[in-house]
Amino acid sequence: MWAFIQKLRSPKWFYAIGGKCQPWFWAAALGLIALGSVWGLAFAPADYQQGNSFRIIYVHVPTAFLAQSIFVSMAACGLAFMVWKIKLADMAASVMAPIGALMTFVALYSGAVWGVPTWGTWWIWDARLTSMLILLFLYIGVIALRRAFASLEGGARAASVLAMVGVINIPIIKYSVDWWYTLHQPASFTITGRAAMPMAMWAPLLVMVVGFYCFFIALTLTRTRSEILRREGGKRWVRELVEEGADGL
Amino acid sequence: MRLCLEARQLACERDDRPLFGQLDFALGSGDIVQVEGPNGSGKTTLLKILSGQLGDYQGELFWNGVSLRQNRDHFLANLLYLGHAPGVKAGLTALETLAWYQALAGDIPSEDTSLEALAQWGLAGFEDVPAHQLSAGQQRRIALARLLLQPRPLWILDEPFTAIDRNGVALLESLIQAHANAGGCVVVTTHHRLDIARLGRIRLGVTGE
Amino acid sequence: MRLCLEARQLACERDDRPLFGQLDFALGSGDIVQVEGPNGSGKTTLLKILSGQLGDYQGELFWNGVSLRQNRDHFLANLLYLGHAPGVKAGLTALETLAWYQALAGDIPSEDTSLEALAQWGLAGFEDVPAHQLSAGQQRRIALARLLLQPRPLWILDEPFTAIDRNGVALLESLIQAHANAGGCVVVTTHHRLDIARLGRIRLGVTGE
Amino acid sequence: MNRPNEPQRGADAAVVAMLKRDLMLLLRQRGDVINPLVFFALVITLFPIGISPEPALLAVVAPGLLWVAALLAALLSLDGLFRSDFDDGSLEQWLLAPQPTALLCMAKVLAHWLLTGLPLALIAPLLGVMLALPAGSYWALCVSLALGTASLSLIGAIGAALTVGLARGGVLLSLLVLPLYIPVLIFGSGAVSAAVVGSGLAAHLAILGALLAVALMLAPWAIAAALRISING
Amino acid sequence: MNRPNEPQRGADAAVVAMLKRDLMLLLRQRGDVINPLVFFALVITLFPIGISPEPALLAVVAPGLLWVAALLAALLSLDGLFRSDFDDGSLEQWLLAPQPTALLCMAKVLAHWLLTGLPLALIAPLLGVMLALPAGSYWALCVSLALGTASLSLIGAIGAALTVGLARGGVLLSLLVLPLYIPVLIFGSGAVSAAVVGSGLAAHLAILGALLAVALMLAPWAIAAALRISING
Ligand code: HEM
Ligand SMILES: Nc1ncnc2c1ncn2[C@@H]1O[C@H](COP(=O)(O)OP(=O)(O)OP(=O)(O)O)[C@@H](O)[C@H]1O
Ligand SMILES: Nc1ncnc2c1ncn2[C@@H]1O[C@H](COP(=O)(O)OP(=O)(O)OP(=O)(O)O)[C@@H](O)[C@H]1O
Ligand SMILES: [Mg+2]
Ligand SMILES: [Mg+2]
Repeated sequence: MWAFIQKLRSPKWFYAIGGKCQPWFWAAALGLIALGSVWGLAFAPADYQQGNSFRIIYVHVPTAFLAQSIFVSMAACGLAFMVWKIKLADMAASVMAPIGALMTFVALYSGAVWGVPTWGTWWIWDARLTSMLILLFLYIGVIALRRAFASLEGGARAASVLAMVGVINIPIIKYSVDWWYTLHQPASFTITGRAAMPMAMWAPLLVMVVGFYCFFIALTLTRTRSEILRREGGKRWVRELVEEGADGL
Repeated sequence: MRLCLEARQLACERDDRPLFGQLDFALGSGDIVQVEGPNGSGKTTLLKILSGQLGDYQGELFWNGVSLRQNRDHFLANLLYLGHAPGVKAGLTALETLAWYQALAGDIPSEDTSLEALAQWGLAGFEDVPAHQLSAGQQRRIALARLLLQPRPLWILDEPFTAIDRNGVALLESLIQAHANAGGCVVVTTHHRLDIARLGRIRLGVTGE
Repeated sequence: MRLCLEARQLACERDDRPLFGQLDFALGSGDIVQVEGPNGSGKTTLLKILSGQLGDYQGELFWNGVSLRQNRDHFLANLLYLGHAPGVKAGLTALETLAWYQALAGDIPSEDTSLEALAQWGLAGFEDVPAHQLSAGQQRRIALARLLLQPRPLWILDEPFTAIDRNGVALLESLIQAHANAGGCVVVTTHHRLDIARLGRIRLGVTGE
Repeated sequence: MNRPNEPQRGADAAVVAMLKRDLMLLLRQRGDVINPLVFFALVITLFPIGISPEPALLAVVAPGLLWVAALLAALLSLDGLFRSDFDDGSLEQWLLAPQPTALLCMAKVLAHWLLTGLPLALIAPLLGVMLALPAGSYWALCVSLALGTASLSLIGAIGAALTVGLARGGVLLSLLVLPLYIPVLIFGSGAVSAAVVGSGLAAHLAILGALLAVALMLAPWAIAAALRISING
Repeated sequence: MNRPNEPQRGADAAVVAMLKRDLMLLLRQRGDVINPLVFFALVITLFPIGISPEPALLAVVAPGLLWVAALLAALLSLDGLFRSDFDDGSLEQWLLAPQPTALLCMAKVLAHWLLTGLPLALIAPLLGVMLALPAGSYWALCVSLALGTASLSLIGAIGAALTVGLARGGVLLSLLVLPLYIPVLIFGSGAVSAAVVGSGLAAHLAILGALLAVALMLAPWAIAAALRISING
């Protein structure tokens, strides 16, 4: 375990390993997403109540899952950065934040679009929607805070602290929002309360979810690697790498 | 046991520009060291590192043989740092400011010694004036009065002569000298030519931009 | 017509404490005047009054024979004032700051002359760095570069040597001298001993509290 | 250099330079532009959470909530308008420039409005949707906010100028400025409510325009005077 | 002076001195204490103007409005919590004091709450009367605000510490802190609504207490860490 953490300290090691893994994740992501989309959009049966609009689920649910997972991984990276001073963790966190914000936004947007045919409105103050909106604000806060610092190091630490504080609050927010919703209004329509989906609808969804996770990992790997090059631009191994690349061409 | 602040292979860069590198020195009882260098050569940066405020440096710092990162509390109990900003609250009077600093250090505030210190710095009659009604130099003198009040062996002073008139400069120089003679240790930056015997020097940015 | 800033029976008190009184002087082309006095004697206050920023004084000020209160626009077009704060925006680069100051003065900003002025002040290579990434002295050097860019006859400088290293001090002294030789007029406060020929002096606070 | 300079003309160049500088500074710290918008959105989120998520109730209070939230967002962003210039000494420099201070103040207020008030007006409809604001009033919301925030910036700048020298001006600023904001709020939210009901919109907008004209005429002088007082303190 | 000092004890004296100093500074500029209250009152006044003066409607939205307004007032007063110490260099001095930083931060937060949160809780009933809040819920309003604002001060101080070194931290602070305020808002306004209906008040207050306990445990460390980061930046 400790040896692994020590290894993580070296961006060079990660750069090499990440380079090896990344094509596999990209391939898996593109393959699964392509498969899931075709399956879900063309072959899965239409919903007996909602017709074809339910197919939004194949974007909505994976992005909604990712939106939450990414925040947790970002906070974990922040912890690793603050406790073990692993610069790499912060580089990963810094590239994850915009991805997470994007996923949150897509989940919100797809949900809102879906709301028009199903609920007849773009937005209601449902518990889950509200906590998702707050998650988006948390993401924006982390990104804005990092940008507001002039120095890289300061921004990194501040963003880590905020991510960690935020992740403690996410369960509290979720719990309190649920409580609030049940108090204020009887649940006339909820997302959770539906009967289990038929297998034919569920299987492509699973494929999509796994595909999106692969996509997230692949994108994080790629962007972290370019972040490494950007931040370590002055280091010898990077310059050697660049020269090698030039030789190779 | 002598007190000792030691730097080994200290190096720092900001925004990819190396400021200084391979600094090795050891400061002990009786040393006075002036950090010299042109504007932007990294004097303030070095002092912030030495006082444990800035963490992103390479190399190691030791306080009495133990790494500074592990020994922070011991180190801080021995340090008096005065930075570019005087640390004087606009809304407080000189006496209140000093009392607060004493309490912060864990000492029992004593009004008599504060009054004495202020008088020595030429602030007799201004003890109960809120600091925002004082001139730039008077505010800095309140901060400098701490040197007389808080017996800490290690002084780190960043341009302490700023805005101080000639009497003040002479007084501060004599205080620094006396502190070193009593076994203390002083690190100071200034563009003044110091009138002090046995002055060590750390030169920064001689090759510089 | 010579330019001329004249004070008659100038007096000022703050919080019922008289700072100075019965000041009479006239400054004209070629004069360099150092305002001297210990901390808190009213140097900054006097400079703010002379530059038309502080209105509560007794006595009269005249610019070319006309009372300053009636002649403010003419006066301001001839004045370059540098105060305790450098007037350099943390978010702007040195070049942008200077361009803004030129536009503000009604001149056409010219990048070449700005670059030259910055180079003379040792900021070559730092022209496009936001000021908050510069050291205290470098920020003040940006402000001082205005002396080379904006041809105003009357300079009022409040402790311009703060945070400036020795080369910078020598440069500034030579600039002040050259300005006076060219027919300008300089009022300056500092605790430095100025290395300048034909220096006039205004002493404040000699009788003290 | 033996002849004194005459007062320069070139006021237009100075005003343009000031506008450019402020826009540049605001855009460079992108946060300064985005933050008021996010604050607006957040405050709008607080209300359903604090009050009740029922769309029917929200629709009734929506025009007022939107206007109050926009007003607060505009107000908070005002605190920094002159403060950063004051802190680093730029303010005393541009007050000493041989240019009409009122014009320079106008340039600063314009920059502020362009990057605060206008964006607020543009995203307000989105938040209107979330508060179940009845369709058909979105246009009125935009226009009334655009006109209204211009007056708010002008009036608020007076307060910002008066408090610039004081530590913790923030809350004091609100105190000075909020009472003056009330007429704008009345006619602004009135315009949106009128659009919901479908009547009298033009009259409200006309009054907002008139308020803006008055503010444009008087505020710059007041701002300039307030700044002089502040640096004298 | 040849023997190095040992780390001092005396942390309690330092904490008391810090508390005393902050209370003194706040009370000396009396504005700092009164301003949040006036802001609270003004915002509460804006709503009837912006929304509708009908008491029936106001009574429904009153618990939410009161809580949102108190929350904003507490938030705005936070910006100055560490900023003035940062600007004049006191902050770097007390971070270098040989005392546990977290404890000193607690003292500052306590002073802030005593002169902001507590007075807000005390005058809230008065404004409740103006919003036609049903009788019988005033007690709940006071207690929930007193408990809630303590959490708000603690959480908000983290944001204030993170933004203290940044120009124009004000609006960024709101952005960071408002999402974290939402649980407190829900249970706070929930408590008042529950008191209006006459049920479940105790549960709400218990949860507010639990939130406060969590904040008390975690926030001081986060604040101290954030301050270290800010002066390093
Ligand atoms: C802006 C509006 C919406 C937002 C923010 C939103 C948010 C979410 C979130 C966060 C999840 C993941 C839940 C989890 O982690 O377990 C989710 C799942 C889901 N959403 Fe939405 N949603 C929205 C609108 C809708 C609409 C209109 C529908 C369709 C009627 C819908 C149907 C679903 C379904 C079927 C799931 C998966 C069920 C589950 O795993 O529990 N959502 N949504
Ligand atoms: N804002 C103020 N309000 C009231 N009194 C003030 C104010 N500023 C300064 N004073 C008083 O005026 C006196 C002169 O202050 P001034 O700043 O002019 O001194 P100075 O000669 O420039 O000193 P230094 O050398 O320290 O810069 C001081 O003794 C101070 O007490
Ligand atoms: N916050 C910062 N971010 C990035 N770079 C900085 C920062 N502060 C200073 N620097 C850079 O570090 C260098 C050294 O700055 P420092 O303040 O240590 O200089 P100094 O020797 O104290 O100069 P002075 O004599 O002007 O006070 C400067 O060249 C500056 O460009
Ligand atoms: Mg320095
Ligand atoms: Mg002075």
